[in-house]
Amino acid sequence: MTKLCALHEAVTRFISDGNLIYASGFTHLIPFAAGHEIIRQGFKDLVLARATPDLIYDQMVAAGCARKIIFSYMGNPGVGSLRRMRAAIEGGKLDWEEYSHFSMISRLQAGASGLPFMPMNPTGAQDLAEQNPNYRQLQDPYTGADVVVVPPLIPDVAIVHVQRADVNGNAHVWGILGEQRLAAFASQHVILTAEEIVDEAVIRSDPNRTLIPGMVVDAVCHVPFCAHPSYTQGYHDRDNEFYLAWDEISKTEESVQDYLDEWVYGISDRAAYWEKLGPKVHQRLQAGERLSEPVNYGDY
Amino acid sequence: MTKLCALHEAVTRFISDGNLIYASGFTHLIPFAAGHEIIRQGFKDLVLARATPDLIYDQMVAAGCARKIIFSYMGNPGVGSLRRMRAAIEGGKLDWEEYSHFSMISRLQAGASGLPFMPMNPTGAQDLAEQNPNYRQLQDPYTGADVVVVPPLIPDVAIVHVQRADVNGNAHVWGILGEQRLAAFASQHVILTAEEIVDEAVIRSDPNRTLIPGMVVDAVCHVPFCAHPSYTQGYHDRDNEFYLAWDEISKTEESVQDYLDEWVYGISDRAAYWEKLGPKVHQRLQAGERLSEPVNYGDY
Amino acid sequence: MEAINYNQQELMVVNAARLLKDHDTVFVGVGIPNLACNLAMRTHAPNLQMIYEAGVIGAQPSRLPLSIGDPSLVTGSTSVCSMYDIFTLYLQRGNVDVGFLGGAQIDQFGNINATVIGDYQNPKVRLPGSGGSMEIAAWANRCYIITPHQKRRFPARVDFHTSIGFLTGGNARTSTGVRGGGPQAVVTNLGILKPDENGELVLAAIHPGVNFEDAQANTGWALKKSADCQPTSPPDREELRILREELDPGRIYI
Amino acid sequence: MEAINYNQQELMVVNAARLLKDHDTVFVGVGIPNLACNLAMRTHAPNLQMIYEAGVIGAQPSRLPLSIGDPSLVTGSTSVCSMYDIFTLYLQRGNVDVGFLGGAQIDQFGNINATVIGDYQNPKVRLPGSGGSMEIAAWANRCYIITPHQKRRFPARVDFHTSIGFLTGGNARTSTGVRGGGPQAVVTNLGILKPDENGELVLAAIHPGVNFEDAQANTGWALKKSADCQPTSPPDREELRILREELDPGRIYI
Repeated sequence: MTKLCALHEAVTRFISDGNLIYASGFTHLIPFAAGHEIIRQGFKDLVLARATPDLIYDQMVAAGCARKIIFSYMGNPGVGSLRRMRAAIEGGKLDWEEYSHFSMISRLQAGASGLPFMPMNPTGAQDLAEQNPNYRQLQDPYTGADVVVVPPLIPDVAIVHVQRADVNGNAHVWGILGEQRLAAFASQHVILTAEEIVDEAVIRSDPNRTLIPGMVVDAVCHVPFCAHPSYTQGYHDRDNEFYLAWDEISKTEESVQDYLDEWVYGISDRAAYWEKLGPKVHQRLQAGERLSEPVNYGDY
Repeated sequence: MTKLCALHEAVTRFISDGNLIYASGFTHLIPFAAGHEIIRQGFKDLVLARATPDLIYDQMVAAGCARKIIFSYMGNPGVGSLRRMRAAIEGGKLDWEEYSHFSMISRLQAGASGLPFMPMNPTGAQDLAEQNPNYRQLQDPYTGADVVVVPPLIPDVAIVHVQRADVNGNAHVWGILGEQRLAAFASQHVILTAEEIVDEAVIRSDPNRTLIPGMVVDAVCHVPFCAHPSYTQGYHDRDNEFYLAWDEISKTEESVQDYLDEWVYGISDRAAYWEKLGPKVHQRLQAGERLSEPVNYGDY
Repeated sequence: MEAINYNQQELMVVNAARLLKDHDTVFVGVGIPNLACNLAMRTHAPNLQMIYEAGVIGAQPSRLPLSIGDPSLVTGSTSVCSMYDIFTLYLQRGNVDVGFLGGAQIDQFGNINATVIGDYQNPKVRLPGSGGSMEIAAWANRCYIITPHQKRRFPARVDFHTSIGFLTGGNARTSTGVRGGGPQAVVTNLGILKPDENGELVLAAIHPGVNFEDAQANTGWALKKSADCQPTSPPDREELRILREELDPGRIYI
Repeated sequence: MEAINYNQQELMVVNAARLLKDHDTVFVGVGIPNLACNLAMRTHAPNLQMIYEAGVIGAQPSRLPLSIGDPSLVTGSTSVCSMYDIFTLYLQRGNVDVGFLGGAQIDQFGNINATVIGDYQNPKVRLPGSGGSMEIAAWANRCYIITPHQKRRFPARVDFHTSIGFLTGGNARTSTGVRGGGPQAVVTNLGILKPDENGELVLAAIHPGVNFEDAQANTGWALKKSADCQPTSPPDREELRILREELDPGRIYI
C-alpha cells in the first residue's frame, strides 16, 4: 500500500497549528523543503524541537510559524549565531526550552523506546537544570550516587529526510545519522522525504541499512535536494556559501522578508527552488562518486 | 598498528581463570571456535554470560570451565533444552543468574553506555525479580509509576565474531546483530574473530557498516568458519543437523566427553576442525550470493 | 460434502491464523506461530507485518525457518536491527500488536511458567526461562498461546510466573501498569480458551467432534464455558493446501 | 638564527597540538581544534584517534572541514554512528581522552559560559548554548580550551555555568561525581593557563615576547604564576609548513 504523496499534501494532512514538530538531521539531511512548505502554508504556534535549530528554524521563526523552540545548540554551524531566533528570544517574543545535546537526544531515546525517562551521569553543571524543571534527579539504587533524568520527547510529527526509500516508507540512510532514527520512532506521525524512491528490492538487498521501517511512516514524499543548503551524503554537497550569506540576510527583518518572498512564498515547491538556484550552484554542489563495497547476504 | 594474532594467543593473553566472559551473538555469529579454544586451554571458574547460552556454553559447562552462568534463555534453539547445563543446575553443580532477554540486554546497554542502570517498564512478572536482587524498583519522578532497573554488565572479556575487519579491529557486521555491538563496548577487553581480514579501504568504503570500532578491540583473529554450527550471514549456513545431533550427544556425560575428545581436544584449531567436517558438510552449508546494492558516499 | 482430514497441529495452526487481523504487526516465533502467521498472510491478512525477536522486520524466507535466527529470515527482509532496538523501539514503544507465547504451564488466569518446575533454587525440572516472553506478555497489545490441551500443562496455578496473564484476575493485571491487553486466546487441540471479564480462561470455542467433558478432563481447574461458546469451523481445503504444499511441505511442524 | 614569523592563530594551534599525546582519542571540533589535532597527527602523535561529535570516527577529510558535520568527514572514515551512541558508547563510557571546549567566558576555575550574558530568563546576549560541551567537560579525561586572551573573556566568575571546570575550586568538582579530570590547559595568544592544585587557573607558560603583566592585564582576576612557569618554544618551521601548506592553505582559520 503506497504512502507516496506530494510534500504539500503530507504537510497539510499531518501538521496542525500548535503541533510539536521535530525536523531532524544533525548538520546532514536537514529537511529545508518541508520547512519552506510549512512556511508557505502559514502554520502558527508550532513548537519547534531540534538539537540544532540551524537556518531552517531561524527561517520558520522569522516567518512567524513558531511560539516556542526546544533545542540544545542554537547556532549557525561554523558561522556564528542564528540572528532571528536570538533576536526573538532577546526581545521576549519566543518561548524556549533548553538542553545539552545529550539530554536532548536522551529525551528522544526515551520517547522512541517507550520509557518514562532516560538516566544520564551527572555533569556538575546545575544552572540549566535550575531553569528547566524537566531535569530531575534520582538516586542510583545500587550506589546511592546522583543520576540526572529527562522525560521522553514525543513530537506530534517528525520530518525525516533520507537518501532512498520504497513507497512503503522503508528507508536507507547513511552518512551522519544524528537523531534521524530516534525522531521517527519517538513521534506520533512521520513525514518521510526521500532523495530517491526505489524499488522495494533495493531496500531488501540490504536490510541492515534500513534505519527507518515503513511501519512508523505516514507519508513518503519524493523530494530531491530537499536538504539544501544542508546536504545529503552522496547526492549533493553542503552549500557553505549560503550559510555565510544567511549571516548577512538575517541581520534585518526586511532582508529576511525579501528572502522568504523570493525563495519560499515566491516559488511552488522544491523542484522550482532547485531550478532557480541555477546550474552554477548545481555544479558547485556535485557529490562525485565513492561507492560502498557490497556485502553478501547469502542466497538462503 | 596491527592487532592481528592467532586465536589461541588472544585467548591466552586476555582471558584468566575466574573471568566474566561474554561470547556474543544472537543465534548468528556465535564464536564456537573461541569457546573450543577456551576449553582446550583448560580455563576454570569462568562466569559465562550470554542472553542465549546455546551449545557453546553447554559444551564449556560440560568441559568444566564454568562456575556460573548469566543468561535469559537457556535452550537449544528450535530443538529443545541444553542438557548439560540443565543437569548441572538441577544437580546443584552450577551457579546461575537469570534475566529476561530485555533485562539482560539492558544490562549490556548500561555497561556499554557508562550508565549506573537502565530503566524498563514493568512487566508484572515478579517471581524472577524476587530471586535476583539485581532487579530493583524506582519511582518515575514525573508520574510516580513503577520503573524496573537493572545494573550495568561489564564483562572482563567479550568475544565477538564478525564478517570482515581490518587489522586495527574496525569491523563490518550485517545480518542479525543481536548484542554484538553492546558486548564490545561494555567489556574491558574485546577479542574479535573475523571471517575475513580486509584492507582498511574496504572498511572505509562503508563507515556506516562499522559497528565495532578498532579502538575498543584488543585482538583481531582471522578465524574463518568460527561460528559453526551456528552461522555467519553470507559466508555459511546454520548447521541444523548438528543442533539436532547435539540433543543426542548431550544426553550423557560420556558421549559429550567423546565429542570433546574428537572435536575439541583432538584438533589444534578451527582450520583443522573445518577440514575434519569434510566436503559434504562444506557443500551443505554454502551460502550462495545475494549482494547488497551499493550506496554512494560522494567523493568529498 | 466429503470429509476433510487434518491433524491436530493443522487444526491449531488454522485456528490461530484466523485470530490475526489484516495489518497486524506480529512478533513471530518459529514453528507453529510462524506457520499461523504465514497462513494468515496468504489468506485473509495479506498486510500482516512479521517481526522476529532476533531483530528482523518484513522477512521473506525462501525456506521454512528452523530457528528464530535463521539466515533465510534476513536475506530479502526489509529491516534488521539490534536486540536492544527490537525490545525498545518496537515492543516497548507499542509497535507490536500481537505476540505469541508458549510455556510448560498455563494457568487459570493465563499466567505462564517457562522457567522451573518445583522450587526455583532447587529445581526439579529446569526449563529454558523467559527469553523475550516476559516483555512480550506485558507489552504486546494482544497475546496468543498455542498448545496441546493436557492437564499437566493447564494447572490452576503456575509454579512460577515467567510471564503474566491476568495474575489473580480482576484488575490485578492492569494495576501492574503493563501496557498490553494480555492473552486473548489459547488455541489448543480441543478448542479455544478466552479470558472472561474477570480474566479467567473459559472455553470460548470447541473444535468439531470435541465435547466439553474432553476439555474439562484435560484442564486443571473447574473449567467454565462461555455463554456464546460455538464450534469452530474445520480447516478448509485451501488452508490445508497452503499449509501442506507451500508452508511446510517437509511436514516438520504439521 | 633567522626569526620565524607566525600569527596568533598559528601560535595557539601549535601550542594546543603539543598538548596532545600519541594514541589519544580526541573529540574534535571544527576550526582551530581540528587544525591542532591534524598538526599533532602529522608530527608527534601519528596514532591520534579523532572523533567528531556528529558521530564520525577516524575521519580522513580530503578538504578542510567547514562544519562539524561536513560530508568530507564521512567519506573514507572508519565508522559513523548516531548521536545517542557517540554520547553514550564513546563519551560517557570513558572512551574519550581529550575534549576541546570553547565559550564566551572562562572563569578563574575553568568554568565556561556559552549560554547567556545577563539574566537567563531575560537575556542581554543570548549565546548558542551547550551543544555537547556540558558532557564533554564532565566526561572526557582531559579538556583543553583555545581562546584569545581578553579581559571580557576571562571574568572571575561566569554568568552561567554551561559546563564546569573546577566550580569553586578545592574538591568541588570531584564531589559532583563527574568522571573526567576537567580543563588541563587554556591555550591563549599570550601563554598557557593551567589549574593549580586548588583548580584555579594560573599562568603556567608564557609565549615568546609576552610578559606576565600583559597576561594579568587581560585577565579578570588576580592572576598567579606557577612556580615552574616557562616560556613556550616558538612554532618551528615544520609545524608552520604543515599548517600553511597542508592543513589550511586557504588561510580560513589561520
